[in-house]
Amino acid sequence: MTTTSVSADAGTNNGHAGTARPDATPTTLARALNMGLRASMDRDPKVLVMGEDVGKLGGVFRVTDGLQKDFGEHRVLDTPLAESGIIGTAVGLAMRGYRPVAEIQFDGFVFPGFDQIISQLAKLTFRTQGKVKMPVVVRIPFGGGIGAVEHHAEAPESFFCHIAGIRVVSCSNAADAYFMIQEAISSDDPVVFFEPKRRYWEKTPLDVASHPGSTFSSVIRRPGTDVTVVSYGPSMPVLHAAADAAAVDGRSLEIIDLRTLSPLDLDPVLESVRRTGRLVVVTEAPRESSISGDIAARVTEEAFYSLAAPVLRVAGMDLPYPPSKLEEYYLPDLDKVLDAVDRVLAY
Amino acid sequence: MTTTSVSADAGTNNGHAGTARPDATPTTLARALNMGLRASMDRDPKVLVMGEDVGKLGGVFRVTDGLQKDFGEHRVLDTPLAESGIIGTAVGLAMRGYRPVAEIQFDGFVFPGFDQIISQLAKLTFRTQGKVKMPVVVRIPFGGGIGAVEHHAEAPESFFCHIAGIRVVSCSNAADAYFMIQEAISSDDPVVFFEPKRRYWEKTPLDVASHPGSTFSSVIRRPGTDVTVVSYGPSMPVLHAAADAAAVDGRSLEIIDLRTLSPLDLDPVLESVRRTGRLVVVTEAPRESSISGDIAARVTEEAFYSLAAPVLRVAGMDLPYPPSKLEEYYLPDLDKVLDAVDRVLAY
Amino acid sequence: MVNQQWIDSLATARGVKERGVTGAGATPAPTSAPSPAQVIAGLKATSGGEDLIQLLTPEGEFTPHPDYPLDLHPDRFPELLKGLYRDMVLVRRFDREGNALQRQGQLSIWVPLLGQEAAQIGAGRAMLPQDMAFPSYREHGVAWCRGIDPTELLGVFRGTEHTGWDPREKGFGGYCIVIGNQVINATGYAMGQRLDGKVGQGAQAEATIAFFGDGATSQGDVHEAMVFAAAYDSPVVFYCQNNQWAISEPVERQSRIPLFNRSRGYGFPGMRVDGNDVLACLAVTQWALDECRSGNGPVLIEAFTYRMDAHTTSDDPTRYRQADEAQAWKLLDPIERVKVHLARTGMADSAFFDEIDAEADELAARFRAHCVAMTVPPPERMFSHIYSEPNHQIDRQRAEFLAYLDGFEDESGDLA
Amino acid sequence: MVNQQWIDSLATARGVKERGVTGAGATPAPTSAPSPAQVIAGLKATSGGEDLIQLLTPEGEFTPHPDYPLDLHPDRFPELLKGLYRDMVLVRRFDREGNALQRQGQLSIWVPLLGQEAAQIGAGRAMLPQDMAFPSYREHGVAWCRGIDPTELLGVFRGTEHTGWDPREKGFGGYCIVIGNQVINATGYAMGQRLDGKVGQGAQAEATIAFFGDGATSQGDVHEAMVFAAAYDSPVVFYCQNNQWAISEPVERQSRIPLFNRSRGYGFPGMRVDGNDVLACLAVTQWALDECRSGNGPVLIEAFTYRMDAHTTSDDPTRYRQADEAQAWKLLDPIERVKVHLARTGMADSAFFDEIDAEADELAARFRAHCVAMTVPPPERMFSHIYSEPNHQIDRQRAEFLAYLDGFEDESGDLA
Ligand SMILES: Cc1ncc(C[n+]2csc(CCOP(=O)(O)OP(=O)(O)O)c2C)c(N)n1
Ligand SMILES: Cc1ncc(C[n+]2csc(CCOP(=O)(O)OP(=O)(O)O)c2C)c(N)n1
Ligand SMILES: [Mg+2]
Ligand SMILES: [Mg+2]
Repeated sequence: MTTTSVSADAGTNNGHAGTARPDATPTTLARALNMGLRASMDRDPKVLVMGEDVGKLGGVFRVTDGLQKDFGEHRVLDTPLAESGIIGTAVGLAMRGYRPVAEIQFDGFVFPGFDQIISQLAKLTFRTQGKVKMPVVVRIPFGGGIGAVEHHAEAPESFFCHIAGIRVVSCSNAADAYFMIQEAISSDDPVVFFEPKRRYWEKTPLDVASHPGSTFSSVIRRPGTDVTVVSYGPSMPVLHAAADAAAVDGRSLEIIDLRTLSPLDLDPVLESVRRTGRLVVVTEAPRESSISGDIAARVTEEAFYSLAAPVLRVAGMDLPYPPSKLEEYYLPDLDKVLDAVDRVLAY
Repeated sequence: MTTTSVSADAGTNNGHAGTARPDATPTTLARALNMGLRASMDRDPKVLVMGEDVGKLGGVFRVTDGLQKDFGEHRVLDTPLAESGIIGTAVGLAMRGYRPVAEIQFDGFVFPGFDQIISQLAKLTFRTQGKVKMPVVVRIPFGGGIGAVEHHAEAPESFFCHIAGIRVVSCSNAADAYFMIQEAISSDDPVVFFEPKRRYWEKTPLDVASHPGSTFSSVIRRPGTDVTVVSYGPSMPVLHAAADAAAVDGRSLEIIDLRTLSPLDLDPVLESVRRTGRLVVVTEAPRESSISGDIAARVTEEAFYSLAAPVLRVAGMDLPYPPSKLEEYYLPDLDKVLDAVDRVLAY
Repeated sequence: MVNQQWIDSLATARGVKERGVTGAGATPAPTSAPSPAQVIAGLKATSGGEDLIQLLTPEGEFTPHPDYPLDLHPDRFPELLKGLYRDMVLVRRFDREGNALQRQGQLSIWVPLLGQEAAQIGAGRAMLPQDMAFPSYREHGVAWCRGIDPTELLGVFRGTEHTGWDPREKGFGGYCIVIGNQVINATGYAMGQRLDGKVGQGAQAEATIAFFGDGATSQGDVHEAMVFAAAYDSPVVFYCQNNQWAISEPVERQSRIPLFNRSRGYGFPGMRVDGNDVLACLAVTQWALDECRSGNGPVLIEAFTYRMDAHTTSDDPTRYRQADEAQAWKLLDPIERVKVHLARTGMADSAFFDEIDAEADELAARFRAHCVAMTVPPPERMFSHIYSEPNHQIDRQRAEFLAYLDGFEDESGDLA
Repeated sequence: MVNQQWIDSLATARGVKERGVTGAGATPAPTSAPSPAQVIAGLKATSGGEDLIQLLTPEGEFTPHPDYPLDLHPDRFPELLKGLYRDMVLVRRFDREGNALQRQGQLSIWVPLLGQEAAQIGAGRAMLPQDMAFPSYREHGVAWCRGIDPTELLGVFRGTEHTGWDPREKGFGGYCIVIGNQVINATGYAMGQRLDGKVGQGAQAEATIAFFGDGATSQGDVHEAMVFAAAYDSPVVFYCQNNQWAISEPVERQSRIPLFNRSRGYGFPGMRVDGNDVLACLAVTQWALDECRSGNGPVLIEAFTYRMDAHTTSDDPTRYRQADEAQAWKLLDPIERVKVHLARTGMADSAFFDEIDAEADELAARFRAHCVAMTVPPPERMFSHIYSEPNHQIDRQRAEFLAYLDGFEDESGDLA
């Protein structure tokens, strides 16, 4: 089950398909995040970066490379090895007026900090009726496909989409990475920021002067007429490859990148589904009680008469993430998306 | 917004509506759980009960009352105040051959133990390809409507339904409580066992000699023809009240109690929806990325042509649980269910 | 195959067991652990042992402590003690009123602090205005010291709101129900104080104090709070009110040695103070906050006290402890010893005591009146301040909900 | 408003700072903490200080320890030491082979134990067959002692499986990746040993040993493991391999005092052993396991050692530590000192050393051959043993998946 080589994500800054802007430079997603963190730290002395190995090492994926050297150990903190401690102290720092950007080293290691996220980070603003704000960003490298050992390749975003009081977002190209991390940091809401680690080294165009306005909205990456296909972060290149392959068979797929997973910006999806009548939702997260089920249920409820077929899902199976030599069987890929397109068109 | 008084859940042991069996005794749900725990401990010396205040005090809801007196401090353990420690030591005890029944005192306090549940309890059997079994039950009193302070009235079951490797069940009457807790304890799978705390003191018939076979399946509590209404645990009385009220308007609701939330037993639901063409899912859990969305998405996918209307959901709003004086506005009640029935019939 | 050795070991108050082993950390010789028989009889360790720091004995005799001075001019001592007496009497009075209001259905629940007045007032009065406190749910006495009117505590127990004050304005966090959570948040706040340059010698120097119980010491969050505070020399006092019980579990269930020793595992000072001696609590907490303010944080204080009443109004202590235990602790009452000292030394006459009692009754009456008059907030309060930024999903669900409610007014409800 | 005081404090190796304060737990006077300059220069604390328990010096001189005897007849000492030498050489050899296999793309990752052979073989050989070990992911040396063939370790690093052995059969748990998780599971297992009556004087008495690193000591799970073990007197040895680093963070980041002191906060013994001295690790671990077996558990052992290689093959230590640090620790090599002692005392001749090296090469060759020949498991392995009971959802998703795969064979795939 080899995946055909996928083209770089053809998305551009403002979400309009088409050629890259003249002064956009091909930039890796990791580099774009580093530039975005740096821009936020330059702008606001209250912005801190904290986590395991984020300072001297520059992070296990080098996303925070050079920040401690430039901003000092008092703003880029290598923390003791304890995720509840990292999130819990970030909450306290935020109460003091700081804007901490906490890093969870890999998706599977967010769970020791889950209690502080759901019981304090997500609830303090409501608990105090707005007197306490939680401008905290929790960065989590997530998703599979990197041949790693257990707990290093999971997609836990559905858990956080079920928690009221926090925003959940995911970037899928360098431009979004650069602008979304800054928007997350400047937001007074707590934001869980999912980074598709498999794509950290993919280059896509970034024009730092493009000022795209809010990047937390859904965006049509590629217009189409027959089937609407929706995803975010890690799976976006798969969708573009599927659209290319489908075009060869004369089928036009409309590709939408959600960017925000909670609160979902469903209007562009509904508008598209009302045109195409068919929707496929693609995520790496397991199927059961997940964000993919929520999208299917809400689109069906709000666009029932437009649907020519049920919303189909290409999602992880309801299994613990498999050993890495089998992960390509588990992950959504080109063939699975094309198969779903076939089936949704068969109704 | 006062809720009309709800009749006791008319469910009986074998899931067939109808009068109580001759030798069935009206029993509170809490008492039935106590009797079920006792029966399991009598049968198997490896069964332990552990948690905060479960021993000498008999549990804050008295569900474990008298067990320490009868079985000793070595089988009913009052533990230090640490949920990761409770679940983590239960995992170790299970590796040693014991069958621990761990109590989480209130739903909001499961999250410090969330990491041990998702990273160890749910994955050890797959990790060791079956060489290690995890016959652990995690009991969680859940749901609202008891006028309590924060973190004491939440419905966190969707989180656990998203975790592969554990079963998630919920009892809604004394008979199910008695038999399901024993089935959970004797199962070699880890089971998260949700108890509707608002209904601990409601009496329903219990016949300990009825041997109902597996209680982990969905069950039709009340046959009907117009609309299928599905729920579990805390909301079941609301559904029965709605069915009674709807009958007055000449509308016949089919009431289904899921009992198992993961893996979902959807066949009875699909069979029913293929007859009625309309489905309403009722849960206290927030709507976003939840079990209610998953049920709606799967039923739509598998019974698309039978649906005369989209699956509608009566769920908690996507808010932190409100202060108790406002909880009745938040919780699914008779009026909300009847309103959903109206709307699903309006398509 | 019953394991008798285990059963015996559980039933006894191991507190401290002679280990007869070498190596650092071998459990120190038992100081004041009650005998197994005593524990079974419910007579808990009423004496704090040699390590107990005490200035005012249960009988009202005062001796200053060489290491923990009360930093004030001796002439102002009577005024200080009378003030502390007033604090404790008034706090106990509205706490009793809270219990009564719950019994009469005016509150869903009340969390009594009976017996812990000295531990809370002592620590509360040790704080400077710029300091920050992180409470659990029982710290009504500390709230009092931070200028939070008792009526502001009612909402959380009546079920109308979660926090009735502005934490930064009062220097007192909202009540925290999840055991241990607030302790790691306190360390983070203290890290922020240091980052702001507020640790050092200046008059503006700040410190933080986290309040938690004996049961909370078992939580991972309290451990990680101490690890981070030691790693960053954070100006935070970990103030553990060991009231001997975590609902139905005795402190021996959480630790085999006195809790103040916990700091020895992290390398910062820890001391046990007589939690029923308001002067000792004041002096030791002042010292600890000053240590933190000057950069020598963190510090652990174990206030050795007793939970005289039930865990909450929904608890029944007769199921797990002996009445004679409470009797023994009554002899160590935190208010009684101050009254005896004030009367014996002539610092205060009966008129003073009567005046305080009258003021207490007035406070209780105002507290009650406010409670019974409290209204239920409007239902859309459920949607307020979930986020700090505009949120289309919240707006939509609010609109749908209000439309649904309107439906009941004109009987044509429509829940989108 | 830059906080210079804070910046200085972070950059220095506070290790232990003179506190000049009263009260129990005041940080003990610094014993062997490296000077700030030393740390900045990357020269870590290469000496374990006075508390270090050592039997065999880096130069190969052996002196028995009064408190920690090697319970064997002196005549059998040469055989013991030669066996330990062989263990360490073979383990180091296949560990080096693992590194090489990763470099050649045969493994996704390898986690080297270079430098920690003595800490692992000493503890591994101290265990009795009936004891149980809970490893993290670096304990290849302990696995060796528990009869797990090195090839059984390959699956987890090649990505073909998560655990290649039966934990109960080998008395060695599966590798645990989430830092700290296995330590609380170990306490639970030890509680079960006591419940089974296996704690006491009999020959069948059992104990458990949990392996974790210096970074892990900051996790809440390790704290709660110690709280529960102290509460239930559980027969568990907490064996911390302080190899000075948690990926790029020095141990000073986790604790300001030597880690063995952590047990003083819970009331059980803790000691620091020279983690590069296989005899000291054997003697101290034997003593600790016996203490636990007889009912005096738990015990904390800090094996003071050094991670000679990178954290894993995906790590680059040159970004965070000085090369001269590794040079300093080379002088304390765990294998070299045994070789010197065996040679100087005439217990072993060059033939013996050559024989061991040959055996090591054979092992490495078998290890390599097994690895390169390893096949990818069939895809439906993803569905196997998710649950122990029949599961209709798993069966259905397996059937759908296999049907989907078949579709590719006859090009008419149908994913239900
Ligand atoms: C994480 C968590 N687990 C359980 C509870 C339920 N609970 C509330 S108070 C309490 C006992 C707390 O005892 P202690 O820490 O000694 O404080 P005290 O109430 O005695 O002041 C428990 C178990 C909780 N609030 N949070
Ligand atoms: C909960 C969790 N957080 C983070 C990680 C990532 N991680 C893997 S190893 C490691 C450092 C562990 O250091 P230490 O405990 O000293 O063990 P060592 O690797 O040095 O043997 C980290 C941060 C993890 N595996 N688990
Ligand atoms: Mg207490
Ligand atoms: Mg280490």
